[in-house]
Amino acid sequence: MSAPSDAAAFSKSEMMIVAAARELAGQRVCFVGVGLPNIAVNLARLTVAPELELVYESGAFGAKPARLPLSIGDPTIVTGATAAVSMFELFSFYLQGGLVDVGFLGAAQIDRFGNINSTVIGDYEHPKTRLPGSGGACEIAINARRVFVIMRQSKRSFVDRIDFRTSPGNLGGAEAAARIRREEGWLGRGPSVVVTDLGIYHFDESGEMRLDSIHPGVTLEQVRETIGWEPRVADPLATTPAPTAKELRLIREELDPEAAYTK
Amino acid sequence: MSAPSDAAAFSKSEMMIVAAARELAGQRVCFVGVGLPNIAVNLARLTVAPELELVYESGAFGAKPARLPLSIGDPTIVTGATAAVSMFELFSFYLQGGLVDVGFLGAAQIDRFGNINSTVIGDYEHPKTRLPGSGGACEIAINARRVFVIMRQSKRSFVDRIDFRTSPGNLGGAEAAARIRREEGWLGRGPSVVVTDLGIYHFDESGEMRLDSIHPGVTLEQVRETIGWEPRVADPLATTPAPTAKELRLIREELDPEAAYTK
Amino acid sequence: MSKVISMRDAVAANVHDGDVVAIEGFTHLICFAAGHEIIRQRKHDLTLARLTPDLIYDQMVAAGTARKLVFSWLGNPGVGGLHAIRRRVEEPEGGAPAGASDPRPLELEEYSHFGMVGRYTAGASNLPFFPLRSYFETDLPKANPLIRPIRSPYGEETVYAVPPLKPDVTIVHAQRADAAGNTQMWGLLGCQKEAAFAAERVIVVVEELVEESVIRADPNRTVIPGLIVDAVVLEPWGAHPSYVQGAYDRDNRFYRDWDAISRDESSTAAWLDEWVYGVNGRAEYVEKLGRERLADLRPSGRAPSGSVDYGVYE
Amino acid sequence: MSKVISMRDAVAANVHDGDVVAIEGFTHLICFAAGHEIIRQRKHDLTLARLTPDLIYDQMVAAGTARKLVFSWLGNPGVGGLHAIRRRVEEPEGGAPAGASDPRPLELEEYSHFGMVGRYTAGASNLPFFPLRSYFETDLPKANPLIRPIRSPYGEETVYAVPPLKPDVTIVHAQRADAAGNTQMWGLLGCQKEAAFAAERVIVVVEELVEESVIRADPNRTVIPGLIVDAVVLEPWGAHPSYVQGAYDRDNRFYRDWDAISRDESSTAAWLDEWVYGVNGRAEYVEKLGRERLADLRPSGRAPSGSVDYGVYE
Repeated sequence: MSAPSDAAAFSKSEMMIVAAARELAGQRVCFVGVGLPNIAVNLARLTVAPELELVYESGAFGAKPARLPLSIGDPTIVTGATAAVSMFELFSFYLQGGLVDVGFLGAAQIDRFGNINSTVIGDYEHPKTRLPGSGGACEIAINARRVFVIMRQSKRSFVDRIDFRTSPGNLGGAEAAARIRREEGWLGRGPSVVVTDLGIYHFDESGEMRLDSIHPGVTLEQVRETIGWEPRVADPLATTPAPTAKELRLIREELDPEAAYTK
Repeated sequence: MSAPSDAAAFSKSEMMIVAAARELAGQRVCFVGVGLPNIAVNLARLTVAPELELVYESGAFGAKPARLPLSIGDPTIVTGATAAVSMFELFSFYLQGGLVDVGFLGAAQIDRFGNINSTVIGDYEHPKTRLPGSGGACEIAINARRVFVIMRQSKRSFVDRIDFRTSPGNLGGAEAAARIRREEGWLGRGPSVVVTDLGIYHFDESGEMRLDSIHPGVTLEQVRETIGWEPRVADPLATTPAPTAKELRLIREELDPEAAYTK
Repeated sequence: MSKVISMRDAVAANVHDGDVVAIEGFTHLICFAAGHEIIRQRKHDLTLARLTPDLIYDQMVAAGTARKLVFSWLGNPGVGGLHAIRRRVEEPEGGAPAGASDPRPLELEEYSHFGMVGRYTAGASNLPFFPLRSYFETDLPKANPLIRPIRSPYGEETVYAVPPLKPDVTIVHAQRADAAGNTQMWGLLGCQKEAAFAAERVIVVVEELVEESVIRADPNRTVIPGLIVDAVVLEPWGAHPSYVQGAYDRDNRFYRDWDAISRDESSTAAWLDEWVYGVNGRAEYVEKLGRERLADLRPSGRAPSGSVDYGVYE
Repeated sequence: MSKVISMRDAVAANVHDGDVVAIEGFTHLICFAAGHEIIRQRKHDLTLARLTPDLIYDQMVAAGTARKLVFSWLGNPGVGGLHAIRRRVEEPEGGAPAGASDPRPLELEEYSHFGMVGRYTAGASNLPFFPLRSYFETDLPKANPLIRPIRSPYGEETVYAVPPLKPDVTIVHAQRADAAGNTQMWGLLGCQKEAAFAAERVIVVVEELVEESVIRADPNRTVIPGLIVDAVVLEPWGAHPSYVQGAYDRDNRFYRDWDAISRDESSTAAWLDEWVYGVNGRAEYVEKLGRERLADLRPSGRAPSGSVDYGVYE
C-alpha cells in the first residue's frame, strides 16, 4: 500500500501505470506479461496508442479479452484473438524475428545502466532469495527493439550492483553496449524507459538512467532515499502530469475494478 | 512398355510393385513419394503390412485417400488424414526425429553400394541432363531407419560410378559406412533393398548389392546386360514368386485402374 | 489398437524412479491429475522439466518425488513464489517434509523460456544443439555451463546454443484424443508438441475420448499423432486448478490459496494428505471439489470456432 | 486499416526488379495468379526461391523474369522435367526465348527440401544459420558451398548448416484472410509460415475475403498474422492449376499439357502470349478456362472439419 500523493485523487500505483501507458504512445507491437504491464498496456490502447498490438508471452496475439486477464495464460486472451501460436513460433518468429517494438519487463533489481536481475538475491548457488528467474526476460531484453521497465523503487531494488544479470541493459555504459549489440547482431537497442512509483527515467547518452520527470507530490529527497546510487536528474526536471479523470476511470472501472494491482 | 514375362499374367512393372510391397512386411512407418512407391506401399497395406503408416513427404500422416493419389500433394491424402503438418514439423520431428522406419526412394543412377544420384547426368556445372535433384532424398537416406529403392534397371541407371552423390548409401563399403554413420550420429542404417523390374537385391556384409531373387521369366543374362558391373548373385538364387491373383486384382482394379504406373 | 488405460496404469507403466519427466503446458492444460498420481505412487528421484514449474511441481517437490528441476520461470503466476521449492533451495536441509523419500537439496538447471523451447525442439529433432539469440552478456551461461556459445559458419557471428532435452516421459493434457492417441488441442499450445516428440514415452490425458472420425475430420487440428503416444487416459477435470480452453477456467482461487498453504511445511503436508494421498484418483478429487465450485469454472457461453471444408476428392 | 488491393497494384508495389521472390506452397496453394502478373509487368533479374519450382517458375523463367533459382526439387510432379528451366541450364545460350529480357544462363543454388525449410526458418527467426542432419557424405556441399559443416558445442558431433533465406517478398495463397491480412489456411501447410515471417514484404492472395470475426472465431487456424502482411488480394481460382483444399482440385491435365507445351520454345511463347500476356488478369484467365473445366475441378462433396468451442470467459 503506497501513500497516494493526493489521497483523494490517485495512488502511486495508479500514477505509475498512467505514466507507463503514456510512454507507449506511437509504439506498435508490445510483448507483455501480466500484472502492472498488462494494465498499463491496456490503458495505452484505450488512450494514447489505440493501434497498439499485444503479443502475450503465452502465445496469444491480437487478443480482445472480455475481462482483464488475471494471468498471461488466462483463457480470455485466446477467445477472440487473431492468432494463438506455439511458444516456438512466438519466440522464434515474433520476438527473435524482430517484430516486437517494446518488451515490457518488471524486475527485482536494476542498476543505473538498466541491467536487470530477476533470478536471485545473494549468491547463485546459495541464494538468500530465490526469485522466479528469466522466463522470457533474457531474450526480450536482447530481441525487443526497446525495453520498458516498470517497477517500484527502493534501496533494495535500485542498487549499485545487481546480484545476477538476468537481462542485459546498457551493460557498463552506452558506448560499449552499442558496440556489443552491433557486433553480436542484437536487434534490441536496450532499455528505453524506467517508470516507477516516483518518477520517469530515460537513459542519457552515457547509457545511465536519468530522472526526467517526477510524479506530482513526490520530492527529490524521496527519490534519492530509494535509490542505491546518486541519480542523475534532468535540468529542468519535469513534473509528470497527474492522471486525468478519464485515465483513472478506465483503471478503476474497466481495467482493475478489484484494485488487485493498483492499491 | 516392358515385355511381361508371361504376357497373359503380369507385366514387369506389376512384378516390381508386388515384390516391393512384399518387402514391406513387418515395417511400421513408411515415408513415401508418389508413383511406384505409392502404389507399392498401398498394396502392402492391403496385403502383407496392414498396420503400415504412411508419412507423405508433403506433410500428410495417416492418410485415407478416397482415390489413388496422383501426386504427393493430392488433396485426397489430406481429407480424412489423422494429421496434416508443416514441412518443418515433418522433416524435423518425423524424419530427423527418427520416427520413419522405411524411406522409399527412386533414382536416376545407383552404384553397387546403393549410393544414389538424382541430381545430374554429366558434370554438375554443365550437365548433360539436369535431373530434379534431392528433394527430400538426401535427408531420407540419412535419417530413415532403412532405405528401400525401387527403380528399373539399365546400363544407364545401374552404373559403376554415379555422376553425383545425392543420397548416401553404403559409401565405399559396409564397414566404412557403418563407422561414419555411427560417428556422425546418423539414425539410418542405409539401403536395405533394391527392387527392380528384373529382381530383388539386398546388401551383403561388404555393403554391396547382391541379387537374391530373380523375377519369374527373367534370365541372369538379362540382369547382367542391364547392370554396369559384375553383379554378385546369391547361391542359391531364389525366384520371386509371381504376383498372386489377389495382388494383381488390387493393382488393376483399385490402385492403378488407369495403368498409369504399371504399363 | 486402443491405448486407453487408467491413470494409475499409465503412470505405473511409464513413469519410473529416476526418470526425466515433463508435464508440459504453458499456463494451459497442465495435467495436475498425472502429477498427483505420481505422488500417490511415491515415485522418487525424478528430474522434473517444465518451463514454469507452477503449482504442480511445487506439490511434487513437496511430496519428495524430485531430485532436480529443469526450468525457466519458477513462480506462482500472478501470485508470487513457489514456497515448497524455495524451501528446498534456500534452506535445503529444512526444506523437505519429514518422511519424504528425498531430503537432499533440490538441484536446479536453469534456462530461459526460449532456451527450454529450444531444448525440446532439439530433442524432438534429434539435433545435438539448438541455436538462439539469447544469453548474451548475462550471468546465465555462468550459472548453467550447458548454455554455450556457438560460432556461425557464415561470418563472425556468435550465438548461444542449448543442448537437447529428451524426457523419458512427457505427459500432456488435451481437449480430446482418439483411442490410438491422435490428439487435438486448441487455445495456448505452449511446447507440448516439441516435448512430446522429444520424449521416449508419451502419456496423453484428455477431457474427452472421441471417435477416430472426429480427429480425421480436421487433420490440421492434430497436435500429437498417435504414432508417438503410449497411453491415453480419460480424465475429465484432469487439469484443475489449471484450465482447458472451452471446458473450464483457471481456478485462480486455488492458485492464491496455495500461496498460504505452501508457506508452511505442515500445512503443505496436510494438503497433500487430504487432496492427493487421501483420494484414490481424480474422480474422487473432483467429487470432493464439489459441484458448485466446478460450475463456477465453466465458461459463461460457447465460442464456436466454426467449421471449414476440406472437400471430398474421390 | 484495409490492405486489400488489386493483384496489379500488389505486384507493382511489392515486387521490384532484382528482388528475391518466394511464391511458396508445397504442391498446394501455389499462387499462379501472382506469377502471371509478375510476368505481365515484365519484372526481371529476379531470384526465385521455392522448394519445388513447379510450373509456376518454369513459366516465369520462360518469360525471362529470372536470373537465378534457389530450390530443392526441380520437376513437374508426377509428370517429368521442367523443360524451360532445363533449357536455360543444359543449353543456356539457346534457352531463353527470343526477345526475353534476360538471356543469360540461369544460375542455380541448390539445397534439399529440409535445407530450404531450414533456410526459411533461420530467416524468420533472425538466426545466422540453421543446423540439420543432412548432406553427410553427399556431393551437395561441394555443389553449393553455402552448405557448411558446424560442430556441436556438446561433444564431437558435426552436423550441417544452411544460411538464412530472407526473401524481399513472399507471396502466399490461402483459403481466406481478413482485410488486415490475418490469414487462415488448411490442408498441406508447406513452409508458407516460415517463408512469410522471413520476408521483408508479404502479399497474401485469397479465395475469400472474410470478416475479422471469422478469423477471431478460430485463432489456432491463423497461419500468418496481419502484422507481417503488406497486401491482401482477393483472387478466386488464383492457384489454378495448383489447388486449394476444399475449394478446387489440382488440374492434372494442365500439368501433363505443360510437358508438351514447354518442350518447345515457340509453343511455350505462344502459351504465354495467349494465357498470360493475352489476358488482363486472373478473372479473364478464369473466364477463358471455361465453366465446364472449372466445374470438373470442384470437390465432389463437402468434408466439414466440425467446430470446436473456445468458450466465453468474461
